[in-house]
Amino acid sequence: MTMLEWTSAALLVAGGAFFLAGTLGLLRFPDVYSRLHALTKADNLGLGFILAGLALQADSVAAALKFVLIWPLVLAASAAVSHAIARRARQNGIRPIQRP
Amino acid sequence: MISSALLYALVGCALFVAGVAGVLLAPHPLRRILAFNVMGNGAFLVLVGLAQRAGFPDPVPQAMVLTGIVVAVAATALALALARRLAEPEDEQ
Amino acid sequence: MMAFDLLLAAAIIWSAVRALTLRDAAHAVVLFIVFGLLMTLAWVRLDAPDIALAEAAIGAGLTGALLLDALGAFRRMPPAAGTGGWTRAIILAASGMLLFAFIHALLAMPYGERVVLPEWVAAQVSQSGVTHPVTAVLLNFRGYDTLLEVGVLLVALIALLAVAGSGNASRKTAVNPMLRAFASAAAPLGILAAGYLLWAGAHRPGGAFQAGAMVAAAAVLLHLSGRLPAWVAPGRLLRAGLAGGLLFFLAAGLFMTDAGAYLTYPPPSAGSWILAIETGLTISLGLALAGLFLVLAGQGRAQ
Amino acid sequence: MKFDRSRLSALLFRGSVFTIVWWILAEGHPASWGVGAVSISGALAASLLLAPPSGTRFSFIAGLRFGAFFLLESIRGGSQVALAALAPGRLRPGLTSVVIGLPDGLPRVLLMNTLNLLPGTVSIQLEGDTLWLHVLDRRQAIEREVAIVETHLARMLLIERST
Repeated sequence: MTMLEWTSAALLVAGGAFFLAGTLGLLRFPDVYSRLHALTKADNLGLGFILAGLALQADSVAAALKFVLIWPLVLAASAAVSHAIARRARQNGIRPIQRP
Repeated sequence: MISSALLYALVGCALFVAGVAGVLLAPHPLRRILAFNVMGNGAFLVLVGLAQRAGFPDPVPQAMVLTGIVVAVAATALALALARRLAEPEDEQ
Repeated sequence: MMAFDLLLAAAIIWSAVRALTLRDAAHAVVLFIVFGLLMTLAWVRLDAPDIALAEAAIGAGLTGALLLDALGAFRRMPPAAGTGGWTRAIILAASGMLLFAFIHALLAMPYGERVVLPEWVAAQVSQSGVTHPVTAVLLNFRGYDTLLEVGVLLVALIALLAVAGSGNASRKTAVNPMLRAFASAAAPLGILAAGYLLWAGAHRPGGAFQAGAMVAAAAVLLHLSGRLPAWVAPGRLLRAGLAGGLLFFLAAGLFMTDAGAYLTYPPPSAGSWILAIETGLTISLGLALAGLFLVLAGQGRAQ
Repeated sequence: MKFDRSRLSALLFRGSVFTIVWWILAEGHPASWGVGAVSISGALAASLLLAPPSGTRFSFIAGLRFGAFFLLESIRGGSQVALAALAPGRLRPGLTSVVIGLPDGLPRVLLMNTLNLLPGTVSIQLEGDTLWLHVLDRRQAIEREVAIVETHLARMLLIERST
């Protein structure tokens, strides 16, 4: 394996690890608001790593940029959606869990 | 040893039967619409999975399933509209 | 990879059964969307990226949006009487036998000596005007299937307009500024992506169906963010757009009856004909798919 | 429609963004530009219709600096959540509010978007100038972090700020 392939593989593994952590957070965090943190932050970072890893294996610059382009699009969608969920949850009177 | 395409065809059988049972057993119209969609997905999987069990992609059933998905969503929308009309009179009383 | 397939197969069956048995309707619908996304993965595993795209956008996305939108109307519905114990047991037993018969029939089916259909397609694809076999089947070899299928979609929309009646089309929820900004930025990119899918269909996964789904997704997003009203009665321009793609397809077919059959493209210009027909179809399919959602969204907002 | 300078620059800016996106999507295929031109025009028309140019100006250098800040912070945010997922008992989640100084419209939308993606904060609702946030750890210096993001955005969008 070349240096490039090693880097790509390392990035893909790191991305998978963050997705795993995000899913774990989704299951273990106490309320809907905290779970949104797990989805928007850990998964977005995981996706970023996976896209970077795949971009390194792409055949052309444009194909690599296509992977890179996915990141801001998903980020914008996930930020808007998590805001919409949090806003609706508050409107419906769901109180966040406060621990001292 | 079964190929993975055949495995998905078998999953399609299970989905189709689950859908049939759902349509017959569920009293709620929304649930019946869900069951009908599960049935359709099962049929799609059988169509493509069975054609590809030797391991080669087959564009003909794939194209048919592609049109099938569009017809399924049209049928779902129509079913929802009818079911919502059925639900209406009870609301007004 | 077989382990992955087995895991995915189990997850698909689990999510479908959960969607059909969960008590709460909202949970069931969410599980059904999960089921659609898992099906998308299954299509990828079956080397069917075209179906995967359509399943994600239409099977999980649009169907999911329709079902979620309908939840409000069904919550107030009193549950009908469930099936009695004995009938239930008989139906379940019969389903079990049906499943056994299906699986037995599938496994007993003989493998053919050769793979016939894919070979025929591969042999003729150079004559079809495109290089992507699925598009060649959809728009050339079995073009009339696609033609009729677009007709079915339009008939469904007309029936929907007739059934839905005139609800109060105004949606009385406060508009979320973040969603509004996101929709304003995402909808133009959706149009761009639709154009790309349309162009890509000639030689790689993509085509009018996926492009139309993109257009519909943009319309749904705009409606949800308060930028696009629900449909009560489509105006003249909208009707022209809806029917235009189908009419162009029909007319193109009339021009190409030379070889003795309807819709036989002359090979030298087949590529251009297919692109023109697909462009019309993208608009018609996109509007019709969007219409399915926008008509239902306008229904029964009277309360 | 009057064509003053800010409108023209918005048109050019969005047009070039869509052109670059098309080039990436079609992987620079020369035969794609026919369909591409139609799609780009369609996207441009939709964009101008949905979000009419408001004369927003933009500093490229500050934008790059914001991008670098954003990247580093997302790595910090992702790692924080990943660690918290391993030991959720240590979380101190809760609701908090901050007063924001950025003007209405695009700057605030960008701020809320950015905060959703940065460590420990999810924006919930804007009431007047008060932004309600959900935080993973109430011991965090939230106000200071929001102020840093505000400063970055203000520099990027060339906003003169009073606060």
